[in-house]
Amino acid sequence: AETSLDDEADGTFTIVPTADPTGTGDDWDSWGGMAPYWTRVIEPLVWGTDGMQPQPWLATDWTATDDTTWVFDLREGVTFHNGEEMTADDVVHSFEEDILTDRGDFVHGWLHLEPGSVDRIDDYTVSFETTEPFPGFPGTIAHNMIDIQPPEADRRDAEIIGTGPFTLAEIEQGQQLRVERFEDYWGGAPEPTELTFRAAEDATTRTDLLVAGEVDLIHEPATSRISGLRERDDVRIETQQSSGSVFVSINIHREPTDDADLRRALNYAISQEEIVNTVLENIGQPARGPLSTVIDWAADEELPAYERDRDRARDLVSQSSYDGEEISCLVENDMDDGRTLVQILQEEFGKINVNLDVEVLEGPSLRDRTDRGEFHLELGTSQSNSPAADYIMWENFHTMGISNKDLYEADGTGLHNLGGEVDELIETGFQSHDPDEKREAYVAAQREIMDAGVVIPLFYREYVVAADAELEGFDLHPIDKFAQWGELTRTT
Amino acid sequence: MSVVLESIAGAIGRRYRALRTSRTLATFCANPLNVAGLSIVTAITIAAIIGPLVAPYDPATQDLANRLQGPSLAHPFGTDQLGRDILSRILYGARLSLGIAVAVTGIRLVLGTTIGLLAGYAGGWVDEALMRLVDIQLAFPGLVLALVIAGILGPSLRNVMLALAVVGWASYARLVRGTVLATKERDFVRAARLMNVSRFRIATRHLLPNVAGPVVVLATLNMGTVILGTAGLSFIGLGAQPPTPEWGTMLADGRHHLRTAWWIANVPGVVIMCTVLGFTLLGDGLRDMLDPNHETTLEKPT
Amino acid sequence: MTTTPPTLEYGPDDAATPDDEVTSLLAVENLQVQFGTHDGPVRAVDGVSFSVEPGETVGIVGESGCGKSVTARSIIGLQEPGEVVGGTVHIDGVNVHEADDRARRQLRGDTVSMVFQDPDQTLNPAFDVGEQIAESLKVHDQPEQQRLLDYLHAPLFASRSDWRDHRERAVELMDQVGIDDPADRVDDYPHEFSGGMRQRAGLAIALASDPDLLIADEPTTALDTTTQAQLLDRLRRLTDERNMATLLITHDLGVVADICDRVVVLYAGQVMETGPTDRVLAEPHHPYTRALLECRTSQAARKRRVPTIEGTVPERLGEQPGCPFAPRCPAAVDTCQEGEPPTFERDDGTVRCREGVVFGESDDDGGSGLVYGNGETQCGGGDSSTASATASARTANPPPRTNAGTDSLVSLEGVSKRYQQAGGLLRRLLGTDRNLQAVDDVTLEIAAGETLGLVGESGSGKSTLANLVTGLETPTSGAVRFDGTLVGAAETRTAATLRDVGVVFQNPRSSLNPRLPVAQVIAEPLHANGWDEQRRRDRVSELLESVGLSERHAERYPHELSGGQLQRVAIARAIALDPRLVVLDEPVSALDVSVQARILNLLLELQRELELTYLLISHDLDVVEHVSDRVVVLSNGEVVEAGPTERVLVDPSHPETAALVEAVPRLEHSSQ
Amino acid sequence: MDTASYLVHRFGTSLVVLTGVSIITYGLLFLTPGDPAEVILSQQLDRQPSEAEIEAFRAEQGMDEPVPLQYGDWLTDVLRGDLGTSYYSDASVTGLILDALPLTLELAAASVVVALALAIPTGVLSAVHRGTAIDRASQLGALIGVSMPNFWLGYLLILVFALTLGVLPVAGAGSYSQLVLPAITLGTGMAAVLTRLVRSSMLEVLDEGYLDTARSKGLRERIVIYKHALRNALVPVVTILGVQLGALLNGAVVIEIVFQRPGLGMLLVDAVFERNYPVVQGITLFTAVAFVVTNLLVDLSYRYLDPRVELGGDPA
Ligand SMILES: Nc1ncnc2c1ncn2[C@@H]1O[C@H](COP(=O)(O)OP(=O)(O)OP(=O)(O)O)[C@@H](O)[C@H]1O
Ligand SMILES: Nc1ncnc2c1ncn2[C@@H]1O[C@H](COP(=O)(O)OP(=O)(O)OP(=O)(O)O)[C@@H](O)[C@H]1O
Ligand SMILES: [Mg+2]
Ligand SMILES: [Mg+2]
Repeated sequence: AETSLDDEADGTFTIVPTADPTGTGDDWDSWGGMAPYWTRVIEPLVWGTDGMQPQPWLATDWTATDDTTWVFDLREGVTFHNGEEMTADDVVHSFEEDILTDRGDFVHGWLHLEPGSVDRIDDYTVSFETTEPFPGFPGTIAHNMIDIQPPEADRRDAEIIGTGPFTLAEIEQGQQLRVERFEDYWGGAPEPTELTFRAAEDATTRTDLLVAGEVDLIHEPATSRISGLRERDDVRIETQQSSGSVFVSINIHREPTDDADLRRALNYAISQEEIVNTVLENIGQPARGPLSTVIDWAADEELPAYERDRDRARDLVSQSSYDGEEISCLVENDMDDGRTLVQILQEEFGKINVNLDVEVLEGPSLRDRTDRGEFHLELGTSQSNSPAADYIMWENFHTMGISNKDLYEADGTGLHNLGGEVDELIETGFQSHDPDEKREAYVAAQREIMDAGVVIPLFYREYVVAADAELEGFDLHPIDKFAQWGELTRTT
Repeated sequence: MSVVLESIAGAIGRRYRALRTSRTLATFCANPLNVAGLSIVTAITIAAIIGPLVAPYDPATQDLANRLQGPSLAHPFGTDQLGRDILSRILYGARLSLGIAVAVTGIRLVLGTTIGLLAGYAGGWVDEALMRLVDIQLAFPGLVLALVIAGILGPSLRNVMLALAVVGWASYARLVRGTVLATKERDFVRAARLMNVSRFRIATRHLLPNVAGPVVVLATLNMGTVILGTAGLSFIGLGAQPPTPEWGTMLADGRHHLRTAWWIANVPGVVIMCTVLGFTLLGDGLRDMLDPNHETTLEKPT
Repeated sequence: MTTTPPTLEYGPDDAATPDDEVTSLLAVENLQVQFGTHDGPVRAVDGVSFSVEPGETVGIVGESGCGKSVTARSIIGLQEPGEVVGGTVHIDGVNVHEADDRARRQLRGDTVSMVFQDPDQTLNPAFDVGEQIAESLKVHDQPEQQRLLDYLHAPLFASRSDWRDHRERAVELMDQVGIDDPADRVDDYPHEFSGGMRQRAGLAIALASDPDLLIADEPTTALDTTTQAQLLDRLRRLTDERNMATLLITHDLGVVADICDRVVVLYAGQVMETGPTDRVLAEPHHPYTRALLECRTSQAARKRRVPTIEGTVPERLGEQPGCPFAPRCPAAVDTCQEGEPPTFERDDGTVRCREGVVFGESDDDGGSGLVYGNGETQCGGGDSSTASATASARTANPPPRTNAGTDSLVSLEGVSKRYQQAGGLLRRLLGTDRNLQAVDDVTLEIAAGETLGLVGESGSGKSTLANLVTGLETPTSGAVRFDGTLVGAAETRTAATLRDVGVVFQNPRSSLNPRLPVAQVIAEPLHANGWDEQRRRDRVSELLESVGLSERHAERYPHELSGGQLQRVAIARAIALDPRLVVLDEPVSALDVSVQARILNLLLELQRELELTYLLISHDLDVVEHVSDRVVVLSNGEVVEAGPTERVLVDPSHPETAALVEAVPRLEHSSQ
Repeated sequence: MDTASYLVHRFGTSLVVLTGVSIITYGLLFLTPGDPAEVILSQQLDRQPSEAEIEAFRAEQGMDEPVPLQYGDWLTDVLRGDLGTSYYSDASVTGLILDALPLTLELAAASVVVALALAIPTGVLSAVHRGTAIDRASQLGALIGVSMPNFWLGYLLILVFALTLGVLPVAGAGSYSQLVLPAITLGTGMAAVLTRLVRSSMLEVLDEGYLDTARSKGLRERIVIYKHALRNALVPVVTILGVQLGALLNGAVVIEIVFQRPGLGMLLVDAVFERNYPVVQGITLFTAVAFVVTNLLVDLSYRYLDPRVELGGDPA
C-alpha cells in the first residue's frame, strides 16, 4: 500500500465515501453529476458541532424575532468560486429558487418554509418566515443540501459554484469526482491541493481498494475485514459514533404485532450485546432506544432495559394473541449487514416460537409495502444528516409524521404511532425553545414508545474510516457527511 | 394413450438392449471425462435426495459462538458468519439448486419442444409465426431479460425460476424444429407417408425419437446454465430470501469474507462449478453417444 | 497360356528392397496399413506390392472397402489416422514414410499429385477456385518459402504481384483441363461449379505441380456418365501430352478397360492379381478377378440372374490365416483356409492364389465351369441363400412380357411439375419468381407386369416423376391415373391405392428409421393398415424369407446391417402389402457391384413371383438394360425417347439418348 | 435467393421481431404488481399518491387511453430516438444509455479479444491432438471456465492479481489497466464456450477431403490447419460469437458490478432496483435491438466467411 502513495504528489488524496459521489441518479440528492455530500464544494448557512448543535458557518448568527421569524446574519467576505462575494441576494435566490421551488413540496414540510418566505433585509441579513413555530430551524438547515449558490450557478448542468474549500474540477459519471483547492476560501485555503472521490458502493470493493493502495481513505470498510485491517501497520482505523441508530420498527396497527405483549416479547428475545460483539465486530453500541446517544435528548439510560430473557419472552408470546403465524420482516437490500442482522432476528424469534418471514427488498418495493402498511417489522437505520434530530421523532412516531400520516388519514391507523399522549409529547418537544423542557418531553415519549415495544432497538451506529497510516488531519463528525478534509496531510 | 405408453416401454426395452450390446456405452466410457461427468451428476443427485437425511446440522440453526470457524472435524467445510454449518447448508442446498435447475429446464424443454414440433411439423404460417416468436425471445439477452422480470416481480426463488424459464425455451424450439424439418425430409418419413401411416404415428414414432437425443443433450447442458443463471441473479440480489441455503446466494453472501474466511464463498463456488462441470461433461458424453452426426456418418455412402 | 515357374514371395520378411535397386517411378513393397478400432487393429492394407513406371497408366480395382483409397493415400503419406506398420513406398527413389516433413512436401509439390474421389470434397468451399490452383502453383515454385501470413494474404506479408502471376497461370491450367471461359470462372467458388467442373479443377490443382505421377482416386465415380467420359478423355490426353504416369483407382472395370495399361486387383488389402489390362480383362487368372468381371449386369442375359459374389469383403481383424477370398471363393479348397497363398510372378503380371486352382481349372474350363455366387452351395456367407435357391429354379423361365398399352396400370397424361425457386419477398413482390420446370408435359403409361426403365442425366426430372406417381408430389398440371382412377397427393389417396404402390429409395440407410428395429420397419405398413400383432409377425417372417434375410436380422437396428441387407429390408417393406406397382428410385446405385447384382436378382425374382410392375430409375444403363422391358429417356423434364429397351439402347434415335449410351465406359470398347 | 431479396426478407423479419421486442419491452411495465400509474407516481412522489393524483397523472400521461394507443405513443417517441426520461432526474434515457455505452462496449470488445485469443489456439490445438492428454487438459480447462460463476471468478482474480500480487487495479473504469481483469473474467467464460466450439468445428473440418487436397499440394501443415481448416471451422464459431455478444451483456451486468464499472449493466441493475421503468425499458429495448442488428450483421458476414451459404437458406 505504501509504495504507490509515496510516489504521489503531496496534497492529493483519494477518498471513497459510502455513496457514489457523482450522484445516485436521484434528483433529490445529486445535481449536475455531483452529490453535495462529502465533497465540501458547497456549504450551508449553518453547520453542526460534534455535539450535534447548530454552529455558525456562512451565517454568523441567528435570532428568532418572533415565534415564526428567523433573522440570519451572513458572514462577510465569503467568496464564491467564481470570485463574486456572497450576499443576501444569493441566499434568497438559493432558498427561493433552488431549495423551495425546484425540490418541491417535500422540502416545505421539512423546513417549515413556503416559497416567498425568505427575504433580504440588507446585504448581509436575511429573514425566514416559518409556517409554524419551529425552534429546530437553524439545526435543520445545517444540512449539505441546504446550500448557498449564486444565481449564475446552474446546478442542473454541472455548473456548480459554491463557497466551500474545494472547487469542482472534473466529474466522471459513476466513477469519480475530482475537486481542487480553493485558495480564497473564507476559512483559509485547505491543505490538500486536490481530492478525488471515487465511487465504490460495495464495502468489500472499498476495502480492497484501500488494501491495494489505490485509495487513501475509505468510509465503512466491510465489517468482516475490520479486524484484519486493525492488524495492519499501514492502515489506520478510526471509529466515530454516528448520529444514526439501527432498530426494528414494528407496525403496531396490524395483527398480530398490534399486541404490545408480542412486541415486548420480541424485545426480550434479542441480546444487543451479542449482536455487537459478534457479527458487528464490536463496531457500534448496544442500544436501548431508537435514537443515537450523540443526540442530546436521546433517552438511553432512562429507558427500561429489555435484557434478553427468553422465558419471559415465551410467556409473553403465549399471553399474546399470537398463534404461530408468520410475521414478516422487511429489510432493504443495500443495508450493510442487513441480511445478517435480519437472520439473527429470525433465529432469536424462532427460539421464542415466533416465526419470522424475512424479505430482503429493493428500496421501491420496500417503500411500496410500508406505504401500504403490509408488513409487521422493518429493519432499518435512522440517521440525522443535520444537527436537528427532531424530525426523527416526528416523522417516525407522530401520527402526522411522514411514516404514519397517509395510513392515518386513509383508515385511521398508521404504522408506529401510539397517538394520544405520545403525539402531544412529541409536539411539545418539537416546539420547545427550552432544552430541558424539550428533553423532558422527548424522553417521556421515548419511554412510552419503548414501553409499548414500538421498536426493537439494536445498536447505535459507529462508523469506521480506514485510511493509509500516513494520513493525518481527517476530522470526523457524528454526521459522516460532515467530514472536513481541509487539514488532511500525509506524514512522511 | 396406452398405445403410446406401450410403444415407449417397448422402445426403452429395445434401447436398453441396444445400449448393452452395442458399442455406444463403450464409446461413452472410453472418455474418462464422460465418466467423470456421470459420476459428478450422480453424486449431486444423491446428495439432493438424501442430503437432508445425512446433514450433520440444521441448515438454518445459528451458533454465533462458533461463527467463521475454518474447516474442522466438527464442520468439514467450516461455518459461516452466523455460525451455521456450511456442509449442511450445501447438502440442503443441493435439493434446492438442483430442483430449480430441473424445474426450469423442464419448463423450457416442454415449452420449447412443443413449439418446435408444432412449427416444424405444421410448417407454413404456423411455422413462420412460431419462429418469429422464437426470434423475439432470442433477441433479448437471456440474463438481462430474466433480471428485469425477476427484478420487477421482486426477489424470490419462484420469480427467479419463472424469469429463467421464460427466457430459455427458444433454443429448444429451434433445435427441435430443425431436427424435425431435417427428419421430415428423410426418406424414411417419406416412405411412411406413402405407407398410409397416420400423422400422429409419424410424429411419435419417427420424429420424436430422432428429436429426443439432441433435446436430452441440450437439457443436460442447460442444467448447468440454469444453475449459473440462478447464481448470477442471486449475486445481483434477486435470489433466495435468507436463510434459504441456495448455493448461489451462499456464494454471493460469502464473497465479503473471501479474504478472511475463504471457505464461506469458495465451498459453494466449487460446488457450483463441479455441478455445472458435471452436467456439461455428461451432456458432452451423451452427445458423443447420441450424436446425430454419428448416424449421418453411417449413412454416407462409400 | 504357358506357365513359367512361379517365384514364391512370402510374407513381410523379404519385403524390403534395397534402395539402389529401385528404378520405378513408384514402387510399393509389401505395404501394410492398420487402423486402430474398438475391436482391435483393422488391417486395411495387408502387404500390397506393385510398381508404376514413368508414363504408364496403372489401374487399381476392387470392391468397396478393399483398401484402394488407403493404399493411394499411403503412397503420398496421408494414411492418417491409419498407421503404416510395414513395407515401403518409394517415389522417385525417396522412401515416403521415412522422409522428413520437408522432403515429403517436396515430393508432393514436385513429383506426385493426387485427385480425390468426391468432387464436393476436393475443393475448399471457403476459397475461390483460382486461389486454390494458384496456391498449388506457388508451392511448386517456392516449396520452402511457405509463410502462414503470406498464404493468408495478410497485407504487408503477402506479395500481391506474385499471387497475381500465379492466378494468371491458374487460368491457363483451367483452360487446359477443359473448363470453359476460365478467365470468368477463376473467381468462382467451388459451389458455383458443377460436379464435373469441380473435378476438373481438382485435376488442375494436381497438374499445377507438373507431377511425374498422378494418383487419381475414383475421380469419376460421383459424376454422371457423360461427364465421366469427358473427364477420362481429358485425363488420357493430358497424361499423353505430359508423359505423366497415372495411378487410377476405380471400382469400375469399364473405366479400367478404357484407359489403363496395367491393372492391379485388390481384395481385402491384398493384391490378388496384376497384369496388362487386356490380358486381365480377357483372361483373368484369379477367381476373384473373374468373379468381379462376371457379376456385371452387362455380362448376363437380360432379365436373367446375374452371377454374384456372395458375402462381403471381410474386415481384416488381427491375424487371419489363409486367403482372404477363400470364404467367398467358388474354387476354394481346404488348403486355401490356412497359410499365406503364394504369389506367382509371370511375365504378364502376378497372381496370388493356390497354383492348382488358378491354372488348372480356369484354363481348362475357360471360366464357364464355375457358377459364381451360388452361395448356398459354395460360399459361406449365406445371407441370401433362400432367395438364391428359389431363384435358381426359375432362371429358366422366360421373363413375363406384357403387351404395353393393353393393360395400363399407371398413366400420366400431360403431367407437368413446376417448382417455385425460393425467391424471397423481393421476387415475390416484383413477380419475378423463377420457375423450374422439373417435369414438362409428360405422357406415358406403365403396363401391368412390365418394367419401365427411366433414364436421363442428373436433374432431368427422374425422381420428380417417380414422386408424382407415388404421390409425394402433386402435378402442377395434367393427371396421374392409377388403374384408371385419378390420384393425387399421398395424403388424399385411398388406403387401397396407397397399398398398391410400394417404393424403394436410392439410399437404403436413409429410407429406414435408424431408431427402429428391422421387424418394426417392415411391419410399419401392416400396422398402418390395421393388421393385428399376430398377423403382422407372421407376415414379417414371410417377407424376411422372401427377400433372403433370416429371423435373426429382425431384431437388429439398421446400423447393424450392411448396405445390401438394408436394401432387402426396404424391399420387404415395399412389398409388404402386395402392391401392384413398385417404384424403384435408383435402388442399387448406392451399392457395390456384387451387392448390386444380388439385389437385381432379387428384384427380378420377386417380380416373377408376385407379378409386380416396376418403375425403375437408374442412371446406370447397364442396370436398366438388364431389367427393363421398355425405356423412357428424360431430358430437362421432357420425354425425348421411349420404346422397347433393345431398340432404345442399341439404336437410339434421339441425340440425348445416343450421348447417354455412348458415354458408358465398357469393356467392349477397348477390346474393339 | 439473391442478396437483395435476402436483405429485404431479412429486414422484414427483423422488423417483425423488433416489433415483438418492443411490445414485450413495453409490456414489462404491466408485470409490476399493482397499477402502473400508481407505482410510477409513488416512485416520483416518494409517497403513496392519492386517488385524485393518480387520476390526474393518468390523464397527463395518456394512461387513461386504451393500452394499444399508449403503446403507439410510446413507440412513436422511441422511433424518434426518445426513450423517455428517468423518473428520478431530468436525464433522458437515451442520454443515460449513450453515456454508459462506451464502457460496456469497451469491456465487450476487450472480452472478445481475450476470448478469441484464448479460444482459437486452444481449440485448434485440442482438435489437432484429439484424444490426447493435451486435448483433455484444454477441454477440461475450457469447461472449468464455463462452469465458474463469473462474479466468483472476478473476485478470485481481484484477490490474486490486485490484492496479493498487486499488479492490477481492483476496480474502476477509465484506464486500460482497469480493463484487464474484467475483460479476462468475462473473456474466459466466453473463451470456454468458444474453445469447445472451435474444437468441435475443427474436428468436423479436419475430416474434410479438401485438407488432403491441400496437403497433397505440398503445403505445410501449419498452413493447412490455419488457412484451410480454420477458415471453414470459423463459420459456426462466428454464429455463436453473434449469440455470445448477447451473452456478453448478460455477463457485463454482473462483471460491471464486481468491478464498479458504470456501464449499461450497472445502469440497468440500478434502474431495476429503483423501478425506474423508462430506463429499464430503454436498456432492454436497446440491447435487444443491438442484438438483432448484430445477428443480422453476423448473418450477412456468412457470405464472406462461407461462400457456400445461400443467404436465407434455413440452417436446419
Ligand atoms: N479412418 C478409418 N478408420 C478405420 N478404418 C478405416 C478408416 N479408413 C479406412 N478404413 C478401413 O480400411 C479398409 C479399406 O478402406 P478404403 O477406404 O481403402 O476402401 P476402398 O477400397 O477405397 O473402398 P471404396 O471403394 O468404398 O472407396 C476398410 O475396411 C475400412 O474399414
Ligand atoms: N423440392 C424441390 N424444389 C425445387 N426444385 C426441385 C425440387 N425437387 C427437385 N427439384 C429440381 O427439379 C429438377 C429435377 O430433379 P430430380 O430430382 O427429379 O432429378 P433426377 O433426374 O432425379 O436427378 P438425379 O439423377 O440427380 O437424382 C432438378 O433441377 C431439381 O433441382
Ligand atoms: Mg475409396
Ligand atoms: Mg433422383
